[in-house]
Amino acid sequence: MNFPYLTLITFAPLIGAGLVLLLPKSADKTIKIVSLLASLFSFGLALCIWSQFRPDAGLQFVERAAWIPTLHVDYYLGVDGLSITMVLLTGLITPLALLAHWNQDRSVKLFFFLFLLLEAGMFGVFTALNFFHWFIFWEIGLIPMFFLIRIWGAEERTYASFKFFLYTLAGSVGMLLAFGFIYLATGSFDFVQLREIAQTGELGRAIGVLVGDINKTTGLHLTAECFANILFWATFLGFAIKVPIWPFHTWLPDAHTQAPTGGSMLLAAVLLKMGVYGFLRVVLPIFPDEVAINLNILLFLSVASIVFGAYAALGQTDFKRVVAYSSVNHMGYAMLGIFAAAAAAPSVKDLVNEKAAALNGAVLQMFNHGISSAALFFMVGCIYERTHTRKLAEYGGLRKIMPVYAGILGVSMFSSLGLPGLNGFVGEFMVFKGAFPVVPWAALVSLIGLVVTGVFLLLMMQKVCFGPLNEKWKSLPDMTGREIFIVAVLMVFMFGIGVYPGPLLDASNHAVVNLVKLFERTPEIMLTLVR
Amino acid sequence: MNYAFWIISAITLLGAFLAVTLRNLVHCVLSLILFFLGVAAHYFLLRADFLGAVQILIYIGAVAVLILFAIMLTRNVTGTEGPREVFGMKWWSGGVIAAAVAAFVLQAIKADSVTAATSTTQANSSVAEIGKALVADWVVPFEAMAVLLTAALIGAVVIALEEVMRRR
Amino acid sequence: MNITLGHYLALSTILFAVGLAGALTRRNAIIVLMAIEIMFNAAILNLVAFWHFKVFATLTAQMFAIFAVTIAAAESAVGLALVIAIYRHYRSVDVDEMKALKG
Amino acid sequence: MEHAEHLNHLASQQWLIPFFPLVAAAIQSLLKKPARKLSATLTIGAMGISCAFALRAFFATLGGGHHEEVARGIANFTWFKFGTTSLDLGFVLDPLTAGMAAMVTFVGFWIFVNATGYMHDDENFTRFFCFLSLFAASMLGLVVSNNLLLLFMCWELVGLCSYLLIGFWYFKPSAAAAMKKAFITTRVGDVGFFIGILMLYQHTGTLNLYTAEGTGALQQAGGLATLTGWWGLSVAGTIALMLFIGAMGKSAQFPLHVWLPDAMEGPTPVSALIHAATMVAAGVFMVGRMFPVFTAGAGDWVMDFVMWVGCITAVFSATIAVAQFDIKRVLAYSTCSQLGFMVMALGAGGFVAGQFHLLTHAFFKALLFLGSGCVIIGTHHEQDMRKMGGLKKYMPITFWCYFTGYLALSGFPLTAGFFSKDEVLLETFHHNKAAWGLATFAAFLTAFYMTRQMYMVFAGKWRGGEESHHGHGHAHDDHGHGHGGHEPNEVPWNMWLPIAVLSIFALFMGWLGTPWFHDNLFHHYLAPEEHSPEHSNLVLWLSIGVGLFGIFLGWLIYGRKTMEHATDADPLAVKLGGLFTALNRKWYIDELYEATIIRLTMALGVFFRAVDKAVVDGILHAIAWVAWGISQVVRLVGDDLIINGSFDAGCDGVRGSGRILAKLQNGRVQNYLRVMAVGVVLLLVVYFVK
Repeated sequence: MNFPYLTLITFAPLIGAGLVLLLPKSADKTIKIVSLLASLFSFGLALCIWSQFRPDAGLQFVERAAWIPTLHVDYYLGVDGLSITMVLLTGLITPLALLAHWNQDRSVKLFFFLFLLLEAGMFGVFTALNFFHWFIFWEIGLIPMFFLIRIWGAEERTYASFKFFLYTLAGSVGMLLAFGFIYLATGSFDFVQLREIAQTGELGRAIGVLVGDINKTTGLHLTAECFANILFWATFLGFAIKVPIWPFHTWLPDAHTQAPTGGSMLLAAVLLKMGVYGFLRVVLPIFPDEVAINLNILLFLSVASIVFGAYAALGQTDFKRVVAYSSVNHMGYAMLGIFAAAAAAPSVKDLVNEKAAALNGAVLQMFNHGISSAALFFMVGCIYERTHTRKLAEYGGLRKIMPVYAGILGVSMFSSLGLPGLNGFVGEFMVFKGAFPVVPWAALVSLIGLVVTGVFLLLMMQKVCFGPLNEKWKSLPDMTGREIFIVAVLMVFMFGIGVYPGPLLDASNHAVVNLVKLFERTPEIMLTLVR
Repeated sequence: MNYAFWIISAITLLGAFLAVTLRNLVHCVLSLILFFLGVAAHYFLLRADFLGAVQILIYIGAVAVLILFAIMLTRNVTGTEGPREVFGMKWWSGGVIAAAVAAFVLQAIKADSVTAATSTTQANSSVAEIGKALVADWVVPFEAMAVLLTAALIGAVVIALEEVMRRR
Repeated sequence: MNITLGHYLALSTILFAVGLAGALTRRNAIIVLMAIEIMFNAAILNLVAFWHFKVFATLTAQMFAIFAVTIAAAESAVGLALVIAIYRHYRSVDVDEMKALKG
Repeated sequence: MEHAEHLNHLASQQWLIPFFPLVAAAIQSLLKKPARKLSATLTIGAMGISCAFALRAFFATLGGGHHEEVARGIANFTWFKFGTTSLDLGFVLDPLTAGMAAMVTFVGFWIFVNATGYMHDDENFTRFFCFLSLFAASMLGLVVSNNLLLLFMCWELVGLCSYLLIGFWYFKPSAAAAMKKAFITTRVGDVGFFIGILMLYQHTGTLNLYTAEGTGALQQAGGLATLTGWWGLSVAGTIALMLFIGAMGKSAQFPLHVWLPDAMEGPTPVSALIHAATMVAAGVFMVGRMFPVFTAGAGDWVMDFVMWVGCITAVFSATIAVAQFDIKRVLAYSTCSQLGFMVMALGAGGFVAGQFHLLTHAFFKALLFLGSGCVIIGTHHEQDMRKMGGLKKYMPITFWCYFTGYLALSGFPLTAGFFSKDEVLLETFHHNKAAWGLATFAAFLTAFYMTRQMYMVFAGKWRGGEESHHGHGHAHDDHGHGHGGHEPNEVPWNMWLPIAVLSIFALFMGWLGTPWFHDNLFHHYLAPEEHSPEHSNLVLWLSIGVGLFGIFLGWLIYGRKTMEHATDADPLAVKLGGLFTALNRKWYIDELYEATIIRLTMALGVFFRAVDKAVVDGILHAIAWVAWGISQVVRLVGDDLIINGSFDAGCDGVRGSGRILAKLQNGRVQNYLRVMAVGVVLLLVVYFVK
C-alpha cells in the first residue's frame, strides 16, 4: 500500500493540535471546530482503512523506513486483524468525546490540544509494530490524560492524576527494561520478527546466550527459563496495570471519578484497550511458553478481576466508580478470553476452534466495551454536569423528568450488562464458549461475575432512574440534541453489532487463528511437568 | 658605519629617557623630537631613506606639534607638577616592570640564532620600488589606510564641532 | 666589529622599556601618550632592522613600517583628542583621577 | 417428500411470526407524541397478522401427522464465522412450536384487546404497548427458534420485557424493587441455562437442535448419554440439569419462585400475558423442546429431580395461595402451583401431558387474570378481596366468564383444566406414587382456594364502601382515583369480550387431549411415535372426588356465611391461626433470602470495596510512603550535608577570589598596563623555562 494511510492517521491529530496551538486563545468556537475536523478526518481515514482492509490477508498498510539504523529501529507501521477494530474505535470515540465537551469554557485551547495529542498517541500505539516507536506513543498517550485529570478534574484530582501517571509509568519502566534485554539478546525491537524468533525457539536460545554472559559478569547463576520468566513478568506488569487486571486496578476508579467526561470516555473506551492490545500484540506472540507455563496464575488474576471487580462495584456509592469497576469487570472477560486461548496444556492444545472463539470474543469484547463504557461514562457525565453530584443515594426517579435520558441510560446499561440483541452479549458468549471447554473452572467462576454484573448495574439503574423522584432534581432539563446525537451514534453500533457482528469478527478472525496456532505446541517444560 | 650606529643610538636613548623623566612638559616634547630625529637617522643608516623622510615628516612635523598643542590646551604649560605628582602612585613599580621586560627580551635576543647572522649584503630600497609595491600587492592596506586617516580626520572634526555646538 | 641585527634589537628593546617605564610612571596623560609614541618607534625600528638585515627577502617589513608609522600618527591624534575631551570634563589630565571605569 | 419440502418452506417463513410485533414495537418506540389509537392498532394488528401466520403453520403441521415420524421443517442460516467454523442459527416448524406459537399469538391477541381497556386512562399508553409488542416478538422468537442460542437470546429479551413491564409504574418503590428482583432472579437461573448451552456446544459442536443432515444437537442426544458429566450424571444429564435450572428461574419453580408474586406490581394485562400464559411457560416449553436431552441419560436422576421440584412447587405455592388477600397474588401463586404440575408431568416423562396442561392453563389462567383485571377496573382499582364481595350482581358478564375459568382451574369434570390435570396426574401416577399423592393434595388445595376466591369476590355483600384498615402485604395501583364508596360497574366491551372468548376455550379445549374417545388427538399430534399412558380409573375418580371436595370445603367455610365487613378476620385464619399468617407471609421465604443471599452479596460488595481501599491501596500507599521516606533521607543526609555543604564552601571561595580580583579593576589605566606587562614577563619566563 503505497498511500501512507497509517502515518497520516497518526499525525493528522498532531497537525490538528498544531493548528489549535496557532489559534488565538479566545477563539473558542474555531478551536472546537478545528479540533473536531481533525478528529473527524482521522475517523474518515479509519473508515477508509476499514473499507480497504482485506480480512484474510495478514499485515496490511505496512509502512517501513529506517529510523535509527544503528539500533535496528525502523519506523514500522502496519495493521492486522487485532488492531483494525481498535483503530476504528479510536477514530469513532474521539470525535464523540470532543463533542461531549462542546460547551466547555475553561481554557478550551489547551483542553482540545491535549485531546488531539491523546488521539495521536492512541493511533500510534495501535499501528506501531516496532517496540521503540510503540513505546513512544504509549507514553504520549499517558501525558495528556494526566493533564486532563490534573486540570479539569473534580475534587481530589491531584491525587488521582498522580496515582494514574506514576502507576502506569512504573509499569512501563519494567516493560522497557525487559525489551532492553530482549534487544540485547536478539538485536531487534521488531514485534513481527520477535514473534517469528519466539516461534522457532531461537528467542529462547538468544536469551540463553545473554544469560550466559550475564552470569559471567555478575557471578549470578540464572537459568535461561528463569530469566525469560522475569522478562515475561516485567512485560506482564506493564500491561496488567494498564488493562487493569485485578490487583493493579485501584488507579482506575480514582482516575475515572476525577477525569472530565470526555477524558473518562477516552480513558475507558480506548486507553484500557492499549493494555489488552499489548497482550495480544506483545505478550502472547513473544512469550508463548511463559504464558502457557504461568497460565493458572494468569487465569486466577483475570477471574479475580471479573468477580472481585463486580463485587467491588456492588459496594460502591459513587455513580462513576460503579461504572469504573464495571470496566475492570469487563476487561476481566477480555483477559479470560485471551488467556483461555493461550492454554497449551497437552489435553487442550488442539481445541483450535474454541480458542479462536475465545480470542475473537476477547477482541470483540474490547470493541464492545469501548462502545458501551463510552456511552455509560457520557451519560454519567451528562447528569454530573446538571447535578454536580455523583452520590447514587441523592438520585432517584429521574425517569419522570428525564425520560429520554433514562431510556438511553437503560439501553447502554443493558448493552454493558450483556443482554442478547445488544453488542455486549456476543463478545461475552464467544469468550465463555471458548473458555468453557479449555479452562472450565475459570469459566464457571466467572459466571458468578456475570450475575453480579447484572445485579450492580440494575441496582444503579434503580437508584438513578426508578423509585420516587428526589425533589431536588425536579427542574432538571432532559438531554439536548447534541448529547442525544453522541449517544445515538454509539447506540447504532450497539444494536448493529448485537444483531450482526459478522464484519467485526471476520476482520479479526484471520489474525486470531494465526495467534492461536502459536499455542498448538506444548512447551517442553510443561511436558516434563505433565510426565 | 659602526661608530655612527653607537652615536645615533645614544642620542635616541637620551631623547627617549629625557622625554619620559623631565618635569617640564615642553622640555619633554623637545626631547621627544630629539628621539624622533635619532630614529630617523637610524632609518637612513639602515638605507631606508623613504622611511626616514616619512618619519621626519610625520612624527616631527605632525605629532610633536600636535602634542605641543595638547599641552597648551591643558593650561599647565610650565609643567610645574611636584615630583610626587610627576611619577604617580607606586611610580617605581613601572620602572621595575620595564626593566624586567627589557632584561628578558635581551636574554631572548642573545639566545636566538637569527640575530647572530649578520647579512653580508645590505638591502637598500628605492622609492620607486616602494611606490610600485604600495600600489601592487599592498593596495588593500593602502586603501584601508586611506579610510583610517579620513575616519581620524572626521573624528577630529566631530570633537571640534561638538565643542562649538555646546558653547553655542 | 660590525653592527648586527642583534644590536638593533637590543636598542629597540631598551627604547621600548624606556617608553613602557614612562607610560607606567608618569601621571600626565600627555606624557603617557608620548611614551606610547616612543614604544611605537621602537617597534618600527625593529621592523626596519629586520628588513635591513635581509631576514626576509621582500619589502614586507618596510611596508609594515610605513603603515605602522601612519597608524601611529592617527592613533596619537585620536589619543590627544580624547585627552583634551577628558581634560574639558575633569579639568585635569592626571591619569590617577581618571577612575570612572572602575570595575 | 413434497410435504417435507412444504414444511421446510414454511419453516423458512417462521421468522415472520416474531417479525411483525418487532416492527410494531420499533415504530412505536420512535413515535414522538403519544398516539394512543395508532399504537393500539399497530400492536393488535401486528399480533393478528402473526397469529394468522402461526395458525397457517399450525394447520400445515396438522396435516403431516398421519405417518409415524414427527412433521418438522427446518431453516438454518449462518450468523457469523469464527476460527474455521461458523455459528449458525435457525428456525423450526414442528407440532410443539406450531401449537405454542398459535396459543401465544391467540391468547396474546385477546390480552392486547383487553389491555386497551385496562390502560385506558394511563398517560404512558404508547410506551406500554411498545413494550407489549416487544415482549410478543421476543416470546415468539423464543418459540420458533431451532437454535438453543437464539432461544437463550429471546429468553433474556423476554426477561428484559418483563423487567420493563413489571416496572411500568416505576415511580412506585415497590414496583422498582420488583422489576429488579424479577430480572436478577431469572438471571440467576439463566447462569445455569448458559452453562448448559456451553456444555451442549462443547460436546455436540453445534447449538442447532435439528439439522437436515441429522447432526443437530438433539439428534446427537443419544451420544451424549455415554459421556460422564458432573455429579454422577452423564453429560446429557448434566446439560439437562443445567437447562432445568434456567427453566426453574424463568418458570418460578420452588427456590427461584420469589419474583413471580412481586411481579404482580405490573399492570394486570401484563400479569395475564407474561406471568400466566406465556413467559412463565417458556421454561416448561424449553424443557419440552430439549426433552430428548432430558430423557437421553437412562441412569440419570435428572428426571426424578425435575419431578420432585415440580411437585414441591405445586404443593408449596398452593398452600400460600390459600392465605392471600390480594386477588392477583392468589392467581400468581396458583400459576406457580400449576407450573409445578407441568414440570412434574415432564419429570414423570409425560411430555405430552405437560405441554397439554401448559396450553390449557394458558387459556384459563389468562382468562382468570383478565377477569381479575376487569374486577379491578370495575371496582375502581380495588385489589383487596376483603373489600370486594357481591360483584355477581354488579358485573354479571365478568362473573360468568370468571366462573368458567374457576371451573377449569379447579378441575371441574369435563372442563379443559380437568382433562389436562387428569393427564398430568395419570403420568405422575405411573411414575411415582408419592409424588402423585402430593399432587392430588395440591389439586384439592387448588379447588379450595379458587372457591374461596369466588365467594370472597363475587358472593355476599359489597364491602368496598367502608373505611377499613388495610390488610398487609398488598399494594394497589394508585394511578387511578381512590377506592370510593360508589358501586362497582360492569367493564366496557373491549374488556369483557376477550374473557368471553377465552372462557369458551377454557370449557371445550379439554376434548382435544382426552383419551376417552378414540385415540388421544393431542398426543397423536405432538408425539406420534410414543404410546399414550394407559388409562386408570382410580386416578380419574380420585381427581374428580378431590376437586369436588375442595369446592365443597370452600363453600362450607366461605360460601355459607360470606364475610360481612372488610375488617372481619378471614374464617380460615380463625381456624388455622398462626399457620395462616405464615402462609400469608409466603412461609417467610423472602425474608430468608433477604437475610442470607442478598445480605451476603451486599456484604461481599462492601468487603471487596474495603479490600480495594485498604489492602491494595494500602500497599500502594505504603510503597509511596517508603519512596517518600527514601527521598527525605536522601534530601537530609545526601543533599544538605554533603552536596550543599561542599557547594556553599565552593561559592564562598569564588566570592572571595572575586573580591580580590575586583580590586585590580579600579579604573586606573596604568594598572592595566602594568598587569599586561607582568603578563608578558610571565610568558617570557614560561618560554625560557620550557
